Amino acid sequence: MDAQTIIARRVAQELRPGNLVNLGIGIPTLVANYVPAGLHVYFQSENGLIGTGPIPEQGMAHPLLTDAGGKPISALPGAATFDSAMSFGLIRGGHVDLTVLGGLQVDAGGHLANWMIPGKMVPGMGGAMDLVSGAKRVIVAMQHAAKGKSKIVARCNLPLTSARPIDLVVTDMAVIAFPGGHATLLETAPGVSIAEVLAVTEAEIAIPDDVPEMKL
Amino acid sequence: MDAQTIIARRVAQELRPGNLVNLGIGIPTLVANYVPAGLHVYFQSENGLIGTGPIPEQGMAHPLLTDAGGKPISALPGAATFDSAMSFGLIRGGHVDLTVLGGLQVDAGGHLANWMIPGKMVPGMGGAMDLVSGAKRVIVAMQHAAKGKSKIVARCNLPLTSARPIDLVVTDMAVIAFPGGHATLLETAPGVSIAEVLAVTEAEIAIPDDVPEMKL
Amino acid sequence: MKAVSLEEAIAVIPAGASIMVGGFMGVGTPERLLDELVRQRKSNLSLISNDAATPGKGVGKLFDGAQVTHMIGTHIGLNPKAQQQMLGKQITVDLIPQGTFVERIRAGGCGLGGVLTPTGVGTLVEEGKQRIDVGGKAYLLETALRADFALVQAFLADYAGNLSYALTARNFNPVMAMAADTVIVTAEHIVPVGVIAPDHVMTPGPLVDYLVANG
Amino acid sequence: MKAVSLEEAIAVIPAGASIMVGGFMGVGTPERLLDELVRQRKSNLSLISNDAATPGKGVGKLFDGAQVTHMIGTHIGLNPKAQQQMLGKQITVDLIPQGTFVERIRAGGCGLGGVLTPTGVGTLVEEGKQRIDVGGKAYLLETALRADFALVQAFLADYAGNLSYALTARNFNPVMAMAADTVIVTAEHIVPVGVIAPDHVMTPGPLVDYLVANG
Repeated sequence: MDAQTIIARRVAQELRPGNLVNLGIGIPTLVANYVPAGLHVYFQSENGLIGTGPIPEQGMAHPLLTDAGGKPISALPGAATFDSAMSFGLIRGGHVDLTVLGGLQVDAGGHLANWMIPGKMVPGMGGAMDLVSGAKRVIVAMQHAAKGKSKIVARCNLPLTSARPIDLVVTDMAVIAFPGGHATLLETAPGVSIAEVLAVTEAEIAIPDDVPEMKL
Repeated sequence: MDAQTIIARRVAQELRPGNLVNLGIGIPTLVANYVPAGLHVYFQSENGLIGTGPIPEQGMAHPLLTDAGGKPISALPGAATFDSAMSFGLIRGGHVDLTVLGGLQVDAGGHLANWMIPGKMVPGMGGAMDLVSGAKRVIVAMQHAAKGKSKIVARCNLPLTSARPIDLVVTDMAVIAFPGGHATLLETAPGVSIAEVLAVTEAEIAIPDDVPEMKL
Repeated sequence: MKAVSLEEAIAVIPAGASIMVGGFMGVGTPERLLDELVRQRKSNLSLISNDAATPGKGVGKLFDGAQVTHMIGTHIGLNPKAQQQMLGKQITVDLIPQGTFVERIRAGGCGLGGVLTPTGVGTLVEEGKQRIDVGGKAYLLETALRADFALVQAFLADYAGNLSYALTARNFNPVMAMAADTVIVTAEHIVPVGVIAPDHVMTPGPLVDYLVANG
Repeated sequence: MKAVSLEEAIAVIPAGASIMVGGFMGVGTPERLLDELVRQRKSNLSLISNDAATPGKGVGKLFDGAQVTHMIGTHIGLNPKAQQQMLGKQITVDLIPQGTFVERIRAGGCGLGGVLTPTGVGTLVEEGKQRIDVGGKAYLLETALRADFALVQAFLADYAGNLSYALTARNFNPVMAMAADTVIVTAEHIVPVGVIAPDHVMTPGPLVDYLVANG
C-alpha cells in the first residue's frame, strides 16, 4: 500500500455517522474514496456545496459544479448549494464536524503550519485558517517526513495556520494525538516500528505502553 | 382633505424613479396609495420582501405573505423574498433609498424620537433605529401637533431613535428640512399661514423668503 | 438529523432553557412546537424572538401561561400581556434594534464574536457597550447571541432535513437554525429528497437535529 | 437598473478603479466583462477577488496583461503569473483568510463597520489588527471592505434585474453585489419577470445598476 493510501484509509476510520466533513486538496481528498461501507457522511466543498459526489461520468460534468480547485464534481441527492458567506459561516461556526487538511509542519503542541514558506511559496491561506479555527475536529493528513526531514517538529518555524492545536495527525508512519497539549503516539503504520517512527520524528513524543498497529 | 391624506400625498411627491422605499406603520403606509402615475418604485417590507403590493382580493390572501404588522399583503410581479439578515443588510447598508417613518418628536436639529415614552409606552424599537441609521434618505410623516402640543420641539426629551438627523418632516401643516442642521420651513399646507405654523411649532425655525404652499 | 414525534421533540427542552423561535408577528412561527411547549408546561424560559406576537398566537402563547421569565427581542408592543408582564417586572425584557438582533444571532451561528453596527450610536442602546471608530465613523460592538434550542418553522423539509421557507415566513428561521446547540424543526410539508433543488435549499440538512414527523 | 451593451458597461470603469469580481477559481466569474476589461485596456486596477484563477481564465486574464496593481484575495497559488508579479513587486497583494474575506465584503455591503473573527488570532494575520476579547475568547477586528464596482455573474437575470445563481457558481457573487457603489451584471440567461420565483431570487433587482444585454 502506498503512503497516500495508508493515510487516506486511516483517516477515513475517523468518520462518524452524519458527520459534516470538509476535505482539503491533496491527500485529504482521497479520504472520500475510503468511507466505510454503510456509513453516511456529508462532504462540504467550501466553494459552496454540501453533498459533493465523485467525479461525474463522461459527458455529465457541468462547468458550474466544481470543487474548491475548480475541478468538475458531482452532487449527491439531497445536496445543497450556498454562497461563500454561508459556507464559511458553517466552517467558522462549528457546524463542520471534521476537517482533514494537508500540512507542512505539525509541532509537539499540535500547532499546524500549512500555508506559507516565507520568501518561497506564498500562495495564500485560502480557507485553511478558518477551517482550523472553526471546525469541531481537525485532522492533518501528511507524509511523516519530506526529503528525509521530519514534518513533526519540536516547534513550527513556518508561519502558523492557527493558534488552535489540531486534534490528530495521520502520516504514512503513525497516528499522533495531542492530549494535554503533548504529542502522543497512538498507532504505527503496518510494518513500521516505534523506533523507526522516533528516528524520523523531530518532536518529543510520548509513547504509551500500548501502541497498536493501524488496522487498514 | 384630512390631515393624513395631506401628509401621505405630499410625501409621495418625494419618490423618485427606481427608488427602493421602506414605509413604516401608520401614516407612512398610506404613501403607497399616492405614488404618482407612471412612476415605478419598489416597496420593501422589512419582514423580508421587496415588491409589496396592495391588500389581496377576497380569498387571495396567504398567511405566509404579510407586512411587518402581520397583515396580509400581495406581491407584485418581480418581487423578491429574503431572510431578516438580508433585509437589514439592505436597510443598514444604504440600499434603501428612502424610508418614511412616524414620529413622536422631531427637534430643531432634525433628531427623531419615535419608539419610547419612558414609564409609559415601551413597545421596542423594532426596525426603526436601523432604518434611520441606514437608509439613504429619511422622511418623518406625522401630525404637526398632538393635543395642542407641538411635535416639532426645540430638543427631543424622549429617547432618540438615532444620532443621525432626518432629512425631511412632512406634517399636516408644513414641510420642514434641516439644511446645515437647522429646521427650515419649506412649504405650508393649503390654507395654512406661516404664522399658524409658527404658533404650533416649539422649535426655532428658519423662514426663507419664499415659502410656497404644498401642491397636492 | 432524527425524525421524532412532537412530544419527543419538546421533551428534550428542560425548564429554564434558552429558546430561539423563528417568526415575525407569528408569521413563520412553529405553532405546533409552541402548543406543545404550553402542553408540557415548560417554565422559566429565556425567549429569543423578534417580537411577542399577539395573545394566543405564535410566541404570544408563552406569555398567556407566564412561561417566559426573560426575553430578548425587538418589539412587544402588540402583545398587551407581554407589556404588562414587563411593566409589572414579572419578566425582564431586553429590547434591541431589529438589525442588531439578527446580526447578533447570525454572529452566534457563524462563529463570529460580534459585529460593529452604526445602529444605536448616541441612543439608549449604546449604554454599557463599547464604541469603536472605523474609518472615522462610530459603531457599537454588538456581541454574538446563541441559544440552547432553536425552534424553526420550514415550508418544505426533505427526508434529509434540508429546508426551504416561503415568502415572508422565512424571516429569522434560517439564521436561528445556525445559532443554537439543538435545532428542532416543524415543516408544512415533508417531501422526498430531491424535491427541494440544491440551489433552493436555504438550511442544509446537517444543521437540523430533530425534524418533527407530521401527524 | 439599466440594460446596457458590454462595451458601455465596461466604459463606466475608470483606470485605477477598485473592482470586486465574483467567482472561485474562475467558476462563476463574469468572463465577458473580463474580456472587455482586457479589450478596453483598463489599467492600475485594484482587484478584490477570492483568487487569481489561472492564466487565461477568469480574473487570471487581468494578470496576463498586467492590468492589476493591487489585489486583495485569499489564494493566488494556481496562477504563476500573479505569483511572479507579487514576488517581483510589480503588484502588491493582501492575502487574507477566505472566511474573513467574505465577511469583510458582507460587512461592507450591509453597513457594518466590521466583524470579530477568531480566524487569524496568534498568526501573521493578526499583525496591525485590534484583538478584542468577548466572553473570554480572543477575536480579531476585521473591517468592512467595499469597492467602486462589483462585476457579478448570474445564472438567471430577469428584466427587472433580479438574479439567481447556479450550483457552485454562486460563491462570492451575491455578497459582492451588495458591496460596491456600482454593480454590473452579466447573466447566462435573461428571462421575463416572474421566471425567477420570489423565493428563489438571490439578489433583488434594486441592487443592480447595469445588466449587460445578451448579444
